[in-house]
Amino acid sequence: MIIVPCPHCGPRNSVDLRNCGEVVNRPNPDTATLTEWRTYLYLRENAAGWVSETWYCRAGCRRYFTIERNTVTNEIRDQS
Amino acid sequence: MSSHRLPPQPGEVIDRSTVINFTWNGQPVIGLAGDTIASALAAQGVDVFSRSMKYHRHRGIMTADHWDPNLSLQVDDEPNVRAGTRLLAEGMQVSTQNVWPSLQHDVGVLNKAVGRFLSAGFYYKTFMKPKFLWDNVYQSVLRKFAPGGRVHWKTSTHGAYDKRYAHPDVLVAGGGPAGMAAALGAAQAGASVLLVEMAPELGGHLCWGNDAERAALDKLTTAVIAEANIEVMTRSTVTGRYDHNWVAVMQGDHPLAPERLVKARVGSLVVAPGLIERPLIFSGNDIPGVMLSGAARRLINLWAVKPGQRAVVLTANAEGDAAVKDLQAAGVEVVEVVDVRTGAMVASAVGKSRLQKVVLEDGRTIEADLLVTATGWTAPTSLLNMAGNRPVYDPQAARYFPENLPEEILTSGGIAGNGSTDELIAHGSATGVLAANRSLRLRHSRRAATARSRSPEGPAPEALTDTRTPLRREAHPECYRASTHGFVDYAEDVSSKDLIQAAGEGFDSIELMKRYTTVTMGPAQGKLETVNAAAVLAESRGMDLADIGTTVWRPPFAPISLGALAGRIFEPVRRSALQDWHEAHGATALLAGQWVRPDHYGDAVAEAQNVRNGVGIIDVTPLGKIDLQGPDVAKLLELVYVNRWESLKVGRVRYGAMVAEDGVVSDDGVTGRLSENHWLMTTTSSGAGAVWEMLEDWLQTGHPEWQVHVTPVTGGLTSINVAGPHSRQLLERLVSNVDLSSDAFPYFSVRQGTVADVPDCVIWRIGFTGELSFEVHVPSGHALAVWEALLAEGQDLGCAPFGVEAQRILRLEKGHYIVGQDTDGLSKAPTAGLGGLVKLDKTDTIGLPELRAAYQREDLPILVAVQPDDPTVLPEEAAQIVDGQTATILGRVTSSRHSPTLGRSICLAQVAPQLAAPGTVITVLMADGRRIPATVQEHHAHLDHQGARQRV
Amino acid sequence: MPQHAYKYSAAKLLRHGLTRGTWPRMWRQPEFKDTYDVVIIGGGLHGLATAYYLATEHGITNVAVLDKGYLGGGGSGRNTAIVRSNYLTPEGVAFYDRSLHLYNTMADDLNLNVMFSRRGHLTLAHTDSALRTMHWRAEVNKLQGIDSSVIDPSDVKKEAPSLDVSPNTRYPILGALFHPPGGTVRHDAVVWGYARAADHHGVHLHQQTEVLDILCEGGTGPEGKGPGGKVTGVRTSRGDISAPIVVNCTAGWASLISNMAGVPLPITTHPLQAAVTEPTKVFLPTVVVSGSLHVYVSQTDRGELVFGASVDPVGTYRVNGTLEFTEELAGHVLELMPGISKMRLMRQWSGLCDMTPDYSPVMGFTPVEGYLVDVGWGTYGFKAGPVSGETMARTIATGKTDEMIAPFNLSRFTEGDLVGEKGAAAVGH
Amino acid sequence: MSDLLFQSPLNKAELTSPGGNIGLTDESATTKILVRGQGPAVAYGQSKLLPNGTLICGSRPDEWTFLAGPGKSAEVQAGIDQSEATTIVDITHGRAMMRLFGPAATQALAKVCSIDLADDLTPDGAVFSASVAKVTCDLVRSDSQGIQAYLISCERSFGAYLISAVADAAQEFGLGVPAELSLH
Repeated sequence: MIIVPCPHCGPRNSVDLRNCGEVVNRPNPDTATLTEWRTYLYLRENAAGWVSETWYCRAGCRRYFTIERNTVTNEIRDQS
Repeated sequence: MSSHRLPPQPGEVIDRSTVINFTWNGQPVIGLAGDTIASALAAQGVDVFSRSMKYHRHRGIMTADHWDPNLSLQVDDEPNVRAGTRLLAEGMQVSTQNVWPSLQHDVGVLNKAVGRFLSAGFYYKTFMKPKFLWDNVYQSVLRKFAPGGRVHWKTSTHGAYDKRYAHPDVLVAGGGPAGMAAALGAAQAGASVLLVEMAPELGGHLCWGNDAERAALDKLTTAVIAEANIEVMTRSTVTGRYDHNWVAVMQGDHPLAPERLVKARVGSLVVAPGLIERPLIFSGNDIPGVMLSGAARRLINLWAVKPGQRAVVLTANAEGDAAVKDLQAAGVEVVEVVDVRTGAMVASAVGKSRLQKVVLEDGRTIEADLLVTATGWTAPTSLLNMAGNRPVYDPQAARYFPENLPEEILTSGGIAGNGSTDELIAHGSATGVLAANRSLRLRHSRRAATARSRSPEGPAPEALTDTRTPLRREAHPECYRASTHGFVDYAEDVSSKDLIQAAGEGFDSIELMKRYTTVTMGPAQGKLETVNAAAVLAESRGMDLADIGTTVWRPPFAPISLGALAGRIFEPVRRSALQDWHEAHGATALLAGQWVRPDHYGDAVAEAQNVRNGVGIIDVTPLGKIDLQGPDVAKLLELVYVNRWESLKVGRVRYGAMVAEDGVVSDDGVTGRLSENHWLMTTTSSGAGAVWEMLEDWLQTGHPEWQVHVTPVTGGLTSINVAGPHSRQLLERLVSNVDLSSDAFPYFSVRQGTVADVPDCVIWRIGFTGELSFEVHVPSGHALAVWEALLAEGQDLGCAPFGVEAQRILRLEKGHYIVGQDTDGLSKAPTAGLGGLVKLDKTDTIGLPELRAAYQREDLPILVAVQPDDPTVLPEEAAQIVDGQTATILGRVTSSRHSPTLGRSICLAQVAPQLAAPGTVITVLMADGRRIPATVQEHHAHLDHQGARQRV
Repeated sequence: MPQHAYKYSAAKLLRHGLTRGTWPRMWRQPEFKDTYDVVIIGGGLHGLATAYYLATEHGITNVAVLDKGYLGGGGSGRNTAIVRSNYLTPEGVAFYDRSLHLYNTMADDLNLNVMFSRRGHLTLAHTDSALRTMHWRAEVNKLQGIDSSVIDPSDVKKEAPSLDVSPNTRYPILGALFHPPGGTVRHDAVVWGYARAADHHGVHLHQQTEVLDILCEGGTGPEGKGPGGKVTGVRTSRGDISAPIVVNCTAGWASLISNMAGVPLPITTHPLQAAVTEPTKVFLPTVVVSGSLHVYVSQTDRGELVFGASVDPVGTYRVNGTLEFTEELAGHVLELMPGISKMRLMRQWSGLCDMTPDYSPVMGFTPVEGYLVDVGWGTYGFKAGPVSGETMARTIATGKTDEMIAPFNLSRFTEGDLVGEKGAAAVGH
Repeated sequence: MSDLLFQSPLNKAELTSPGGNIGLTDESATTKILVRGQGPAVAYGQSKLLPNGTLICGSRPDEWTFLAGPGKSAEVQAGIDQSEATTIVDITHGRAMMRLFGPAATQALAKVCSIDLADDLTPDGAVFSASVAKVTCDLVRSDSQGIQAYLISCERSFGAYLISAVADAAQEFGLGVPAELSLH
């Protein structure tokens, strides 16, 4: 079980958090084309290496935050 | 059986005053307290402990420790017990596993006769024709030869095990001299330490050493016990090291649980497991009486067992030399010392159930019943492998060494190099100090970052540099194979010849070779075999061993029981404040997600009829309830629901449906406005948690400028639906400060009031059942009082509880769909019939582009009400709707019940759009194969589609 | 089987045993050429099967299969070797049924015993809604002629006596979908069988050959990659290869390879973990799956229980495995079979799965001409290996998307027509 | 309201061990007031005991929980400084609460909670949330006269399960657990 550095709680065991996947930008829903929207919905970089991703501190402070994790080594660094 | 027990030995661990009775293959035998199963049997003269997997060869003691491939025995109802380490206990029934009908007369030995045909991977090359023989005969024959013991699956110890978490600054894996010294060094430097040793006692090889070594051990043991900062676990194994130094320990010495899994977040991990002695490959290297020097020395020194009468010792190192002395002291006649360092070598061993003679490379043949080999070491680098480290082979020392370890892992003892006892202790101690320094620095930074902690006083300790004097790499001859071929993997019956054949067939990388020959795939997982296998591969390819690589050692380091991994049975369930009452009044429990609910109280149909004709009450507490407060709640609702919310007046309620960003229907419920800035949202039971998290996500990351506070209140408000024509009459008797009349409290309204003297209740006029109904949300600490008051006051009105099944009947009569049952993972808004609700002119709502796209499509399935033309036929839920007599699927029945009110079967179904028009006759394929006609209805509601009953 | 092929048989085994002769190599170590008609990236089951069918069914033999490691070192050798065809959608059922048929005759077709064991497959239902989904699957299956039905707890007990079917457990077994044709296959043997047969038909198998880039021209992206362009070859750790057709069969690494062609995929990579116990005498005759408990289990002929689970929730390229997986697995499997509490877990491992949003693969042509994908196989790639090879080969050879794989085209994600296998997966409690 | 019986999800359980090594009592009737937005000067993770016995817990960033004796909801709410940005929710009925105390309390909790409970990381007064036996809980280390104690609260409906799970963990240290609270 990896340690996720919650910016509010401090280091936490990942069992207390939920991984929400790589950060994606949501297009303006009123003006986005379907292609743009579905790119947002489905296509992912899925990089092997450093990835910006969102976590939710489910059993802790209940805050969403972003960190960078290396998907090959599981190393984590703060984005701040 | 004669006794092979020696007179008292100075370091023996047995208690000669305590005799233990047990049975061996049904025969009563005795051992002593402190004996392992294997040592007790060896003391009784047992030579043959098992038969090998494929060729059913006789097998005896090889290593006398956990990794001994020949000592897996059945003990009572437990298969594959390691007799080399399991302590003997009174009454144990011990037996061999891989024999039939008996250890002496095993018919599997026939395989030996045909052994030359059973080469590596032979089964891939035959049994293909005729096919029916493979399907029916060959396969079952192969299965008969499965090794291993018998599972007594009618008895269980599930739940008897235990777990705990630990957070030691330093965890030391291995309690030999280096490990003990590391623990002491770390503890004295201020670290909390967990010291884990696999054997019953601390000390490692000092336990079976000479007087000086035992004296050093006594000193170390005294110091370790005296150190308050060290927790010691013996008979325990570090089974795995996972990312971020998350370490699993299987604790075997706990007084209560048979095994306990300790999950430790470790600052610094010190790996000091010593070395595993490696067998030599030669013909006959598996005959009982051929054993490794460590086995012979432990048998003599720990358990006072004489391992043989006439011995040949093959030695390439000091351990072998020490074995010669131990054997001589124990009265074993050492007839020949074959010293590899002088160029001598054993060629082969001869014997069947016991060694008879040893053939040397110089051509001599020597009669002996014991051949002790000391030909090298395997570094147990599993924990390092798990940390991503690949140890490097050093041909001078003939073993692998760790290199370039990450900061949080250190090594000491044999895995790091050789040394005298004093040198090992010095290295261990310095390693402990370094480990403590690193972990205390880490602890300092963690403390500083942790919200709940006491802020650290002062700066973190200065980082120490690694100034340890490295342990020597003692030169050792590279001996892997003699001139003959022999077994590489004893448990799998794989020989060096098999490996060479496999390499020749193209399986010439270590991973492919492993998969093809199954070498290293047995219970020791390569602890004895990996290096020899790599050496044979290197030999066959003419390569250096250093270039071959080894297979990656995966967790667990030693096998761990499923019971221990499972631990206690923690399966959370949720109960409403009324669930005790339901169970006391005959309710049949229904498990719905985590909730326990009343399915019915005996007769669901009668319960439903009572609602239609009188009044019933149901506990609907699992309904998700979310308190929303703040000036911007309406904006949030506009975003998360497909419909409009800004205009909802105080005291009114609206139905809302949610879709996800891909347009698929995700949840629904009613939400009421209690005051200008205070709203109460309801969700499906299973969706409550996800909706809450989704709301938080939007508020925190999407619209941090909105002022809304979200509080889930599901369990705090016990929800009681009072339904039926008499519901108003009943509630009027109990509600003191709310006017319940239709004019004052119209359908789809919400009020706060006092019910049965309980203040702060929320009363909703809504209905899932299609009847006049009120849903009362009661602060849960007072819920039982309200529930009982309803029943008492409603006695004359026939008020009775109803369960989930009755509610299912009632809602289906009314045509209310259930998200997740009548919709599925692809159902978009048009399928659910949300057309009138969805507002596509918003500038933002979740899934907006997909909602707009969905309403452009004409091919989406549509949810419709369906009635079989024969009212007595009840389609199964999930029955398929087909195109006439063909196999083409045009939809499916999603809900189906017999309606007591209408006296006929009623359904909801998803159908292809061309079948959705009212009056369309569709074909439903029943589970029994009948195809029955059914007619699509005009409205979802089978009953009262105008809602007259609920609007009175 | 061509002339030069060496055929295995019981007689050969006997002769080798008597003469102690050596067996020939299963596949050659071919020369590394700079031009092939088709380059297949990924020497796992899908890549090898595609090569085999290209050679045997379509006579396209100037084919290279490239693998950065050894053959079958990815998911092909790490899965739990279960095969079945009782899927939820008609297109899924037809596809996997063909695959099951190919498995059934594979030993003979490939002249290698892949040990197909048709032992029956039970999918347990612990809730009303799960039971409803089982009925749904059974009805769809029956319409497609698949042997599949819902059976009650007493019949479940007959198929797998070690299951606890008593009603008062936390996860009571209310019934099961029973699929007699399902079973297990020796996964490595399937890889070797296809590799050996493809090699015999002239395909070049290049191990330890890593693809560093896909070479394109004419595309809208940088270096001529991306939509509108076409493939010209690949750059590898052993040199460039020019080829008009490049096929991506790299499972967990599919995104990384596809990004080289400028074709992003709707894929995230997640580890799927598995574990095996020490062997015991065989007591579990069928494959048992519980969706709600995220566990599946079968017992090998050697007596080991092989366990699998659902993919890890956190995406990663790391295959270390987690302790939590073994804890949850053990807890759940003991809820089903409390009597095996003393069995010991011997080894855990994981493989990388290329998960798609609709639990269905991505197959066929892409916006880059000559660049095809056979990816997105998630946790079910092994079952589909043979039919994927057959249909991909047909698609490559004819230049037309094979009808069977049409629903799995990449374009469905831009057109919003996802495949319905997710329907079952997403049905609530 | 005071004459209304408060029905606890934990049935007023009061479990002890013979040697006083560990104890577990029902505290569900405790008044629990959730304050959001703007609140007192108590940092997240910390707590403050007021002279009147009310314990203010910094439960989350911008979120506080006031804990006071049973039936004190109105009193506590009256004492809270409110601004327009403040939200107050009485969660007394929504949370089950128990107190685990005694010299072995930390050891017992460490069997079911993965948080590091060492004195420097989780000192007296520490406020945190974490999974306890697979249920998300709010915890306060609230020692009494130098004896370790933890207030553990969870969603009310999980209460009956949670007290069984915590009692089960404490059994090893001598806690007497009646049959109706046994985990298995």
